[in-house]
Amino acid sequence: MASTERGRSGEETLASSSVVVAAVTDNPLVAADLLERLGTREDGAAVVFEGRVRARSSGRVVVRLHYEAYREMADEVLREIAREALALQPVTQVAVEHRVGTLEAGEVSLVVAAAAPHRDPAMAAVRYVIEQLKTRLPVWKKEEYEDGSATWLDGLPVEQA
Amino acid sequence: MASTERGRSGEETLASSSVVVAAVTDNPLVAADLLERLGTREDGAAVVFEGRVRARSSGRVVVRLHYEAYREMADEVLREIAREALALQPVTQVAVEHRVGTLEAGEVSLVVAAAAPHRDPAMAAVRYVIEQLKTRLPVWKKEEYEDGSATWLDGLPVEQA
Amino acid sequence: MNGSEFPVRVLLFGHLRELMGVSELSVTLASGSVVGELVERVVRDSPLEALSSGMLAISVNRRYVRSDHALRPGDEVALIPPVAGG
Amino acid sequence: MNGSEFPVRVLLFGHLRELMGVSELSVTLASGSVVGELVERVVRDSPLEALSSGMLAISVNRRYVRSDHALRPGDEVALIPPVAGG
Repeated sequence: MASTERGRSGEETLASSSVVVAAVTDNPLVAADLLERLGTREDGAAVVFEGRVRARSSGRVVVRLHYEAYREMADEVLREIAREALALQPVTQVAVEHRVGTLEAGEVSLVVAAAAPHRDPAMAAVRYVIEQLKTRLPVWKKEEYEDGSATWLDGLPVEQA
Repeated sequence: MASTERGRSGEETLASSSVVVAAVTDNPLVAADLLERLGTREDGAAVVFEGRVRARSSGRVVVRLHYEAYREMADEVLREIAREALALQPVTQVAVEHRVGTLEAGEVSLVVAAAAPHRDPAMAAVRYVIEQLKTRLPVWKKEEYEDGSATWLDGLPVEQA
Repeated sequence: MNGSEFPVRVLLFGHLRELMGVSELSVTLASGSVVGELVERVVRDSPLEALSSGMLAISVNRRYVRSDHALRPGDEVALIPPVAGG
Repeated sequence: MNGSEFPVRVLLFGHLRELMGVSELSVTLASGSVVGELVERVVRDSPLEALSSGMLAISVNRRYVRSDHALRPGDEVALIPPVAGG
């Protein structure tokens, strides 16, 4: 986890862009905390995306989800994607956290955030991180339904390097 | 201000989409609070945008900003834009608040949020609200600089109905 | 109707408010007056005269209207300079 | 080099882990083996045989690689079924 400046209250500005956090975690995600930490005094825009467990999937009532990750690799892939977003967009900070373990419907599974001088790059960076992690983050999910049955969700085959 | 469900912890789901809040306010904006309130059990995505006062504008150091609004009309325009976003995108909730008064560099001037079953409509709704308010929200801002001088910022002429 | 007159409130904001030195005017109009005529009355011989008219939008009762919009007693009119929210 | 052998760890996740009943395998390879050969060894006569090979990605030491990637002693290999993060 890269260091971050408490830009909103501090006196200093970031000399360069940084990945605030990029990791898989067992702990509940709190986007609000991330939003508070995010941004420098040069940033006019901060965007946060929360992915949440839907109570319904393909018409069935979802009780909970189990997220499984290849953790060490997932951390590396998230860092890589976050660095790519910083390289592709004029943003100062990017953050991404993916929850693993058992989540109830309504809980937050993913938080992606970016801060930038202007809004379009901030939104584009968030979108980039989400789209990329869906194609290559080694994470899988199993839905558990009201009737006690469960199924691994179809995912996207990763295209080989 | 329309009523909202505390969807993440509650048992009920929203029967229809709603504007959670759409208003101009003198109070500091806290996007985190909005994020907590936003979303129903059917929503897989929540997006929040924060606009913040940049410490630098056209190369000058900004000490603070004064936002002035035609308040009664601004409230109505925000509600109208929020309702348009709900009509144009499959989102369940939209929220928008614009701060007025005196803001220091780093403070939040604008919060726009949306919750939806899927992420693209949520992001599109947030983008729509921002883009629209920049073209027709009756709000003006005066920048105050390090050297004590101040200037009303050039805005966008509103296209007549 | 000709000959009867009525007052309307005209609100000023931001740069316009500072140029005029007031945040509100009361203007007496002839019956049947439209927005374009009101704006001309307010702007003529005022500090606003130098402004490009294409830059000014007008609202009546908190809705944007065109210059041919007919005004009625009790209308709340506002001169809306280019907006800068966000 | 021919004739020497070495073991590699093969990690299994999600659906694959449940099908195989284990989360990790150790496979002994001939020197010079590539990823494609390892996958064939693991999949043949296993519950994974019915899976379409186009669905499986492979990582070596936490990076995605192609099937002609040469394996070395100590490599950490993982069979990556279609991913479903977010």
